[in-house]
Amino acid sequence: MALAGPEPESIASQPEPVSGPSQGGWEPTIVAFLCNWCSYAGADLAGISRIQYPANVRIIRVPCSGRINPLFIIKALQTGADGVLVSGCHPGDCHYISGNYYARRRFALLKSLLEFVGLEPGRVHFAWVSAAEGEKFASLISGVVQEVKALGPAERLVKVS
Amino acid sequence: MRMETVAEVETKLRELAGVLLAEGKVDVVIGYERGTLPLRTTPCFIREAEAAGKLVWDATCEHNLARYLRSQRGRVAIVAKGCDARAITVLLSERQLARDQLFIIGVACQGVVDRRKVQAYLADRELQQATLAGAQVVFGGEGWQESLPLKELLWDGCLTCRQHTPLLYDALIGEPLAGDSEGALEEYADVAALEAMTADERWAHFSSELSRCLRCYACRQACPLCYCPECFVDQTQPAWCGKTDETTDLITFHIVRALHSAGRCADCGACSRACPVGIDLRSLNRKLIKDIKQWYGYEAGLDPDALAPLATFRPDDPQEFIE
Amino acid sequence: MENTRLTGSPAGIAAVRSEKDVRNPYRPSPAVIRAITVENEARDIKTFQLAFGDEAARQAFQFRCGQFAELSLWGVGECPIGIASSPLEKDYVEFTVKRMGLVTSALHDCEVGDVIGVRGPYGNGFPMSALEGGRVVIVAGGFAFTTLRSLTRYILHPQNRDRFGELVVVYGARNPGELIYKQDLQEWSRRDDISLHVTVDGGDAGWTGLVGFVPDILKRVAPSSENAIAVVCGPPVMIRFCLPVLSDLGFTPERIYNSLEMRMKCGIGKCGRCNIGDKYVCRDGPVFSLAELQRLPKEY
Amino acid sequence: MMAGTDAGTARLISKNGITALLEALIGEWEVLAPVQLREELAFEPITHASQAVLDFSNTTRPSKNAIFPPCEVLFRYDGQEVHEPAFGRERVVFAMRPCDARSFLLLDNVFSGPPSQDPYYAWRREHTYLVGLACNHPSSTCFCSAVGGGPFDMRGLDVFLTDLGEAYLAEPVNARGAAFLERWAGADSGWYQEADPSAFQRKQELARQAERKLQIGAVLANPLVPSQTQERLESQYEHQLWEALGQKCLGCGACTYLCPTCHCFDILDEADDGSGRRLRLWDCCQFPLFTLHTSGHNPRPSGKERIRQRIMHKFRYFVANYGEIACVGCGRCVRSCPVNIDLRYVLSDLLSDQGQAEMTMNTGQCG
Repeated sequence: MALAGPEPESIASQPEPVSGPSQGGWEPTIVAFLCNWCSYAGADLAGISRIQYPANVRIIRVPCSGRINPLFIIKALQTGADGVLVSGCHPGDCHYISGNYYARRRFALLKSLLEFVGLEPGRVHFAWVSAAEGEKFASLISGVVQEVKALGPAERLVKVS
Repeated sequence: MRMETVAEVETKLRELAGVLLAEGKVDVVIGYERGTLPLRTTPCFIREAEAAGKLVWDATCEHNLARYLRSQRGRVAIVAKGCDARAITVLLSERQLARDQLFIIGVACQGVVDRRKVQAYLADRELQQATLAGAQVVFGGEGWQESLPLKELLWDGCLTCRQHTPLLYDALIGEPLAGDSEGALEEYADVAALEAMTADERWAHFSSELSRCLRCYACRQACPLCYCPECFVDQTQPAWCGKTDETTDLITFHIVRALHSAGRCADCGACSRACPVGIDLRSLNRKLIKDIKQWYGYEAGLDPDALAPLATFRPDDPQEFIE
Repeated sequence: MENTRLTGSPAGIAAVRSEKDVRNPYRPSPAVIRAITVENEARDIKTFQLAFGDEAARQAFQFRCGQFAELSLWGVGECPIGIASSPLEKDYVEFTVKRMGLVTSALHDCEVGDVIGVRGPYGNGFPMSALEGGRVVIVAGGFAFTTLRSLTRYILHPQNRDRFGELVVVYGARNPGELIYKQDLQEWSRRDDISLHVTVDGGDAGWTGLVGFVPDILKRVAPSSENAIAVVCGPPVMIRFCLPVLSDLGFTPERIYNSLEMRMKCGIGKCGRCNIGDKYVCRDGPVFSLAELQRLPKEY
Repeated sequence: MMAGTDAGTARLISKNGITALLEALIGEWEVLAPVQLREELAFEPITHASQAVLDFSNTTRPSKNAIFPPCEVLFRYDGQEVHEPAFGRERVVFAMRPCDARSFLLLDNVFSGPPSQDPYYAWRREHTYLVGLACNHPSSTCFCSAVGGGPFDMRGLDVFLTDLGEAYLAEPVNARGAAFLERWAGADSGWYQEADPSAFQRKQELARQAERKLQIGAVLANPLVPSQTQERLESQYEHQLWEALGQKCLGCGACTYLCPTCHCFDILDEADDGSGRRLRLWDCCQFPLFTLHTSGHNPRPSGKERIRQRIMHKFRYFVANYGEIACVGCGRCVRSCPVNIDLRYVLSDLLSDQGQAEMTMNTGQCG
């Protein structure tokens, strides 16, 4: 599955998810855009502290949640991501002061419009995870994977070429 | 006080245009002239005072002429309805136009005719001639003639319009008209109706509606706010949006087109009226307009100095959706 | 079964082929990259030497100097490139490509041994019969020397040389590093049956040759227009300044030829985008005489 | 008007006979008929006869789409393994208008002409039967008779139906049409009726009415002669009208994507990892990207050159290349232009003898 944007650097060596044919065995693929200063560090902390979380997530590191262009998220959904997570610093903690504030409005409108058009709620997730919240990051990922798994493979907005 | 007839408004418009051109105040007046089909007008660019007589004004002046402003050189006068003036305000706040090069001829507007409503009413009968007489539309074809109240054929957006009188103008033609009061018609009833549907129903609705899109980009070309030198649709490195007529590509195009007008769209309806296959494109834009008004208390094109909603923020912006 | 919504109803080409054995003009023939030569210091111009996968394709690809082909990379697209090798070099075909857009960049990332697609040859090519028997003046600029190199090599080939009169080549580039086909240039400079003038807009320390813009050098070389034809290819600004020089030397518009650049897709005169007036550059061109161009609208 | 065609015997088919015929056809072939698709009428495959709308002026999209679709797969590939799309079924485009039929004859020049034949177009053209329906009531924006066509013009069709009121007169136009009628409306079909001479008189009467209707208020009074139109336009290249139209035209593709004779296309690839497809998609000369060179130079940089190209192509360049005007007068571009640029008035301005000075009101350029 070729993704737009830079090659995802995986933190811990992540096993290749087994995309089993049957619904039970099927594992969703989640694309996560993590802001470098908080959420990526939070994910790193989860890895270092050996906190287990599902391996379905493909992490793309970005300088700030404000860097995320809605086209990235739509492109991810097009190229077969079953779920997309965007996570940045809590408001007030942004390394660039206001990146996440701008992003918050952009994501609010994007999520609202995507779900208005009919994308199942639960496909696209937004979160704030600080560098110290390794625990929260792991539970966030498990929650997202579970929710997306319940929705089944992505069909809407998927580009079949 | 007797309501000013549309014809009187038209004569005043012609006089003003003639004066502006004769006194060399502007180089061109962008307005409407009679079209070649019933109930149609066509944009016109008048450069000589004597030709000002071509200008017309009535409920068929449906185009948003602000679309032509960015390509004009020199001093320009433009005939602007309430919604057009809001689009001009957005262009000004985005530094696309020089205010001093612009003479805005505001016109009090009771709303424009929706040609699709006329077509639906006529069913398969062919409209051969039509005239607007006061609050009535008189139309006829081969061996038949009927008239209908204009209100029943108005563009939906005009039924809930609160800027019948433009907020921004250098001269106003016609008495100011009160905007429709807040309660006249629950302003976002159409959006609420779609929101009430389930995700599957909405996906089915938008898939079938947008799958008819020809990709002719009339919606993009008719919109005064769509002026990117290279549209995201035309980019190939990376190719953000496929070029086929598959539903995924069509929905992707219209989602991103709507996103790019978030906080800027004045809901003038020019995109939907330009669509040759009559797709209801406004619902995507109106959903964003409703959200932005609800969450950020902002409406586009009312205040040229206000920052666009996506160009600013408040620490207490709503964030229930964030985990 | 094909997704009918997408294609209306899918075209059964397999059937057509068997019925009328209609060769699909859109289908590229596979060709392997045998060699890649970097032509300039900026390393954004490379010559690809291709050998066709199967013999039939190689036989079918009979071309004339001045023709072009569509180079195809599955998953990326196609682009029209002039054929740089001479028609007499039978076992390979050469294309010189500058890294500019989507397909050319992908091509530049290819290595020797990769397989790409070639479709063609297309276009009318140079008017060989008109060139024969007289003086040939070749004026080239920048990297638009590809098809003219094919012509020069073809004329210099022992089998052809005596069928042509004096051969004058004026070729220039912005600086010595940008001169392409350096090997050819050296070979030709050692021959006495070609009057070669290589110039650069701006020389550098190691440069001993001519310095000056191509139009000025052309004026200085002043090839006689008597029973001569000029073929000019290069950036529009160079052509604009060369034409008056040529006409001052007595070259009439009928005897000045130009190979045009145009955006193309199909290469076979159907997709409608490469027209100048009623002429399609891919089918009726890309080589036009100045007289023809003067009769066409100025839309190129 | 000929009484019966020499291709075979005409026949009458009753109104419910047509429904029965359609039901039979649907069983084996893909039947494309005018279908109400939300806001528009378009040719779509039908699953039963009731979906077909047979009383209409014209569809929004031309029947060209059935033979030259907006998007088609040229090749699919997986690594270096390439294959062409699979086989399709026999098809019939039912109840198409004579103007759409003529567009196929014009498109044949491009797709079947030299230097090479387009196999995708050729297959569909060969495996698609064209059943036309006479235009008893041409609309006021139609001008087919001004560009060499007519509301009862049978050229380009296989079978020609005329709605006589209580039944359809079905005339085979060529051998293929005769075979089609024998097979699907044969003597034993149960909906075959003898076509008596009064049926042909009724048809001629309807034809005269339709032609008269086209003449009333026609903008282009006398039909355009291709060679004269081409020659006239050769001197109109710098006409000031282009400046005015280029300024008003939005530069969208509504007119081209609804035009039965527009044939420009783009070829591009879509791939995911090593596999993907090469597509042919419609393209539009009104878009800047159409002629944009990779170097950034654009031979047609603004709306003026592009709208001039569209009209010069159809009424001058196509005539120079193929001897015919590439317009069938269906009026779709007139009806669909968002800013009401009316081709009929543009043509009458360009071709009128007053030359450049006179400007009628439609063009917007004044003085």
